[in-house]
Amino acid sequence: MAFFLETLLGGLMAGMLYSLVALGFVLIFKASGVFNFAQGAMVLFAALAMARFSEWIPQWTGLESKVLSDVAAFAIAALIMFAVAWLIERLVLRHLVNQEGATLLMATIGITYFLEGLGQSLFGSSIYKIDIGMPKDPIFVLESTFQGGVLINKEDLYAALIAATLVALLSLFFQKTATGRALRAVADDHQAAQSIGIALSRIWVIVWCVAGVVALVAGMIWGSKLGVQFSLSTVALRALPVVILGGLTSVPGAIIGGLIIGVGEKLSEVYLGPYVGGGIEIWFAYVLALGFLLIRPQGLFGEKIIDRV
Amino acid sequence: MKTRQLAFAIAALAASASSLVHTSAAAQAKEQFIPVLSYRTGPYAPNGIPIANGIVDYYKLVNARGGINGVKIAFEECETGYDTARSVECYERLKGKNGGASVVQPWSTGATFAITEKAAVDKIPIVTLGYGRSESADGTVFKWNFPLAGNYWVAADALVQAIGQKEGGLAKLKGKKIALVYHDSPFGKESIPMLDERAAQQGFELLKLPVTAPGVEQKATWLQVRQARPDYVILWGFGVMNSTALKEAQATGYPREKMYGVWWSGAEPDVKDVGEGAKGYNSVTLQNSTDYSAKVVKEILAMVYDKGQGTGNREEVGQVLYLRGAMGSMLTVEGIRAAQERFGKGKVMTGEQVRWGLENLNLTQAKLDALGFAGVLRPISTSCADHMGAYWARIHTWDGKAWKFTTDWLQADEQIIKPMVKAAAAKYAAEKKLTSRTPAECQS
Amino acid sequence: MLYRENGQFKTTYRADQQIFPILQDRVVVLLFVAFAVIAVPLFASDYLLRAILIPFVIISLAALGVNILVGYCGQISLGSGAFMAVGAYGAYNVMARIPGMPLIPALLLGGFFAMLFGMFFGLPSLRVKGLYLAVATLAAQFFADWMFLRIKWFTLDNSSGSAAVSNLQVFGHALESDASKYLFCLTFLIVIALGAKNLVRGAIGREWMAIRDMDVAAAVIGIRPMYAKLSAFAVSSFIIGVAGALWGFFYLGAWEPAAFSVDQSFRLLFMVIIGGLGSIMGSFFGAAFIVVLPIALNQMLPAIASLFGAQISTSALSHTELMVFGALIVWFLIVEPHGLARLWSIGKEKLRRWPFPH
Amino acid sequence: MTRRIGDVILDVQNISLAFGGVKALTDISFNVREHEVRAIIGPNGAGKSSMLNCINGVYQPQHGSITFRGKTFRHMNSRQVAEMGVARTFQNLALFKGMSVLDNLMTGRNLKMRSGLLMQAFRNPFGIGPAEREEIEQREAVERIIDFLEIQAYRKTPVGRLPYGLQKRVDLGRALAMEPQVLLLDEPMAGMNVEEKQDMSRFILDINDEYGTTIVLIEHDMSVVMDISDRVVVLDYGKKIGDGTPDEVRRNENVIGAYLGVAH
Repeated sequence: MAFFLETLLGGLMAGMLYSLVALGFVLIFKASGVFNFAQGAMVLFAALAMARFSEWIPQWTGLESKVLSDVAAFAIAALIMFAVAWLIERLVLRHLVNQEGATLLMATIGITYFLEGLGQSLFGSSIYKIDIGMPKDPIFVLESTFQGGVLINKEDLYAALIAATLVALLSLFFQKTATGRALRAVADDHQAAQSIGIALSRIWVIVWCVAGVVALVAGMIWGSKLGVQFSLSTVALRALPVVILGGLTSVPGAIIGGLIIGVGEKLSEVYLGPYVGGGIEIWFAYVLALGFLLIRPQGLFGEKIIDRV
Repeated sequence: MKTRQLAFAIAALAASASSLVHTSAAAQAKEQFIPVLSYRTGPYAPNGIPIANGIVDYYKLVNARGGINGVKIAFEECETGYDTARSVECYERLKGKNGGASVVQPWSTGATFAITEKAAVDKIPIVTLGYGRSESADGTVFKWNFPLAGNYWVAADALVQAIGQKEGGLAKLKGKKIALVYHDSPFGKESIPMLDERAAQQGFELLKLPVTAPGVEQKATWLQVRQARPDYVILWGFGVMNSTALKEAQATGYPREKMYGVWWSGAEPDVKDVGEGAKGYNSVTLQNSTDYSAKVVKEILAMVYDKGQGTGNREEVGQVLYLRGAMGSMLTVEGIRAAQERFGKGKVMTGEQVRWGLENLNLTQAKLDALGFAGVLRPISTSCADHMGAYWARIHTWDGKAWKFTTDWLQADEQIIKPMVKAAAAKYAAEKKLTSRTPAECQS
Repeated sequence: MLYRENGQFKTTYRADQQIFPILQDRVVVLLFVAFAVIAVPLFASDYLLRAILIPFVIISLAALGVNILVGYCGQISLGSGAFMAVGAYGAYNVMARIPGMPLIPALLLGGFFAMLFGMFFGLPSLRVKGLYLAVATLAAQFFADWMFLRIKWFTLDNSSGSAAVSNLQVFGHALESDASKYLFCLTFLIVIALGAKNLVRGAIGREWMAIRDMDVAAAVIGIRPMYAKLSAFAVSSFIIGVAGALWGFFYLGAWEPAAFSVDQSFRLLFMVIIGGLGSIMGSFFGAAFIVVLPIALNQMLPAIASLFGAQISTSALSHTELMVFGALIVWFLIVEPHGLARLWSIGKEKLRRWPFPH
Repeated sequence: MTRRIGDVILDVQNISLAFGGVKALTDISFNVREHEVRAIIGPNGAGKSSMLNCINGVYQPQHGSITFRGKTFRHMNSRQVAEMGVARTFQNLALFKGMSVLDNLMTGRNLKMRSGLLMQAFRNPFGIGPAEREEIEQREAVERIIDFLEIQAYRKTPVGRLPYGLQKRVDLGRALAMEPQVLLLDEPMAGMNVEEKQDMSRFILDINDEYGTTIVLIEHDMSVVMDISDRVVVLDYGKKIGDGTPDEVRRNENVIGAYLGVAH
């Protein structure tokens, strides 16, 4: 029982982190209809930037305080991501308006290669450290009820909290601000949005910037978990089932989906794995998502498609 | 249009390729060409960079020392990104250059599998330090493969012995539970037969937990570890998987002192960003650990870096993987030297001749001292039947800042490994319809 | 001037619906095939054959398969790597288990297994569409990766779980020289490409395209989406499977599941989109682009750098390679979203009208 | 030749269709007689296209049934409908954009093609083997339609490049290629200029005369409807508000109300 709880909690927290990456996909798809495969590369790029600058800033400025240099590094990384977003809109999306999804998808994969190359040549391809002082050691709860207690991974707990706050902030941003409303308008109908004088290109830049920040936060958290290195870009593959399960266009979908996938894959690995030799969680996550799709082809929260002829 | 485009593409490539061949034909006769397959980018770059630096720096050192009896080493790097197909392309590209490659190190298990099939045809020996096909230690079947200084099974056996020592004798392992957390790939699975064998003999329980490559998400695995509460964990990972495993272990409160890694999980990049968190974590070594004071390191710094020809950054010279790379170069160079002693000093050796050299390698302590490798590795001597040449390993432990040896030399049990190698090699030979070489043929 | 079709009147429908209705096309294509079959093996260098042409031929075959599914039937798939793997391991098992199994049937059987696998993972396409399907097909990819690592039976219970083949021969003649290997693969490519061309210009091809362009209308005129989609999955994964078997047998020689990883799937999808969706030719262009370009870049960049007197390090080189490659992809998509094949046909049009601009 | 109206061929009984809460059709019943030209009219969103989609099996109505040639169905299945000889054109062109005019029409013949996958894969250019022969037979049939619709010049053009009017024709051609007994036309003249409309109505009448094809027609343009149709159904807000000959319908209050927007 205690172990089941641990697995459950572990799954939930892992799921929260997946949602964080998934969120990037959803935001961009919602606003620009682009399935942004570069999300993984963006996570890597942002993390690299932050890791390196938090190293460099003390060297350059002789700044003592760890916190300050981290904050500064975060800010710089964010600015870099803004620049990236702006360039992508300028150099790529602008020239590919109303192309088929597949073409846009490919473009983003092109961007992926570019970012991976650029990131490694600017910041190096060794392994780097982001230390935002996340506690590493576990805590035990309910020791009274269960012998040995229920282990909670503190780092993941904090990570999940950060993720949750970010999501909350984003939904506020979407619901309350004018830009947010514009974004939703664009998401609903490009033409209509344009017709009431919303500049698509501007909106896209904003969305990519937001996605950039999301990538940065994801990169920061995953980076401090795994260490910043090339493999970070592969977390995107873990987040994909989340995206389709939740529905490409739904922010809450990304969250709920993340939790479902997280819990699902952990439970499957722990309880089914041993019978088939283990290592099943990644494909199980996809099969799980597929299962949901067979019931709701547009994902849990995606809009229903009605064929009109 | 299509025909043109393709014709152009092909013509262009043919031209470039052929031109390369020509220049190489004209290349200086007194140069021994050695291709360097490296992975300085991609998921495993953190490990690949120091290795590549070590390899290249040592060749530079050899040339600075005046080459092998005057024969300078010409080398060219080719980036594989640890991708098998790319490695094969690099191999094909370089094998014909500069008068032909005389020896190759794939530095990737996947690539070793693929190149093993080709090198035999091209008559180019393959040197694999602590990776590749374990059974290729049997030189009678694997004429062209040289897993020098130890294969996976040596590592696995040494690990079991080390754990046994800690428990106070292998006998004490009876009834213990050991979890194997391994990289889900041929590399990771190579460990299993040996450990199964030992588990059967020593009567401990072996719990196998695969981690899907690259291994960025291991929560489930470590939950299982926490549930099973094994007495020891053997970590058989590579790249990001190692640091992630250590962090998960920390997060689930599994004592690092009870974790033992293979020699691909026991270098600076694997623990660097875990830092204090990895304190007490042990790993078997491919003989060498970090050694900034080794004579060879000093020489490299003096004769290469001080001349501004260093490949990497100075402070990494002497670290685990760097030294492993240098060791690889050293062994190949010594193979060539041995060949020269037979086929003519100061001559450029062909692949076949180098193969003979590698097969009749005899690195005495004296030679090692002279080369500056005293304390880095033990004497190695290979033979026709034994292409590995050494069954020795040590355990080193991360003290939060650096790797320190914590055991003396452990000798892997030849009585166990040799038969396993023989059997596996025989199986391979049968699949391939190869006939293993008789002692008579060995002399040639 | 040379490229005109005036004076070539079609008197029968048969003449009108042949693969290359225009005489010049027929001639050029035949010449090119002749060049590939006769001249190349004679003159191509060892490196060119082994490291460029053989992979190019095999991968274009795979791309062809992907194009049937993605380009003609409009079902985006990211499971191609898995289909290749099934083909490779399938053929490997058949070869190893059945004594005296001839090579060609073994390869075809590999394709057959891939076909079954593909059809099974094609079933969701009946309900799931577009990008959702694309991601869903990744399930096939990861499942295959896992299956070939975990189920020892597929790798004849050897400890490492890798597969290796050697001394291949057809009709008693050993395929050892690179030229013979190249010709063998090329023959497969030509035969299958012809078959594929026939399919896409025939009834079934029209069904696929109908489903792709407007599935509701297609259903209304009596096309069964189930049959069309699954047949597309079947044909495509068969071809991909054969390609996978060739890749394992003739390029790698020995391989592990990682050789057919998800990257391979992406690369294949790339090829058909860069090359041109719904175009057999496009598959070849795409394969050339993805297979040859990185290698070419990798070899040319140092030369270019040295022009400016710069000495470029290995890592810098491969980073630049990545960047240039990525940039080129984006650039091509911007210049011609419909792929290189479209550029080619535009070129042909221009040539036809030459010397008039329009 | 004088058209003789036969007996009921298609009978729609109490069809109700809803998407979630939205009621698209409520309890619609009407019938179609052989050889007649039957029109369905009504303001936008009256549910005309939804009606056809039910007959085609694109939508599955929640209630009601459809009887075709004496066989009664709860749900129609597109394939069956097509096999029974019901063809259909679409309101906003549902052509296969990526394909040439010829191929679009050829898809209309697919039901008639029998040769299997392998046969097609290894069909050879010398006309030996069934696949090639079949292709040529069907091609001949299609060419007749091409002549009938006067689009010879555009055979090989991708339909995407054709002007709207011609695309409508190709859409009609694709339906004709199925040699249907009942032809459902969804606003065949929407967005056409006068000449095009005249051409189109001519085609429709010719089809009706020459092949004796029963025609069910959705149209906005009253004049056209009144001219060419024998009987008219009027839908409004998914309900049937009128049914009868053009003149009857013209005199029906509800209809006038619906069209002049009188509240009801």
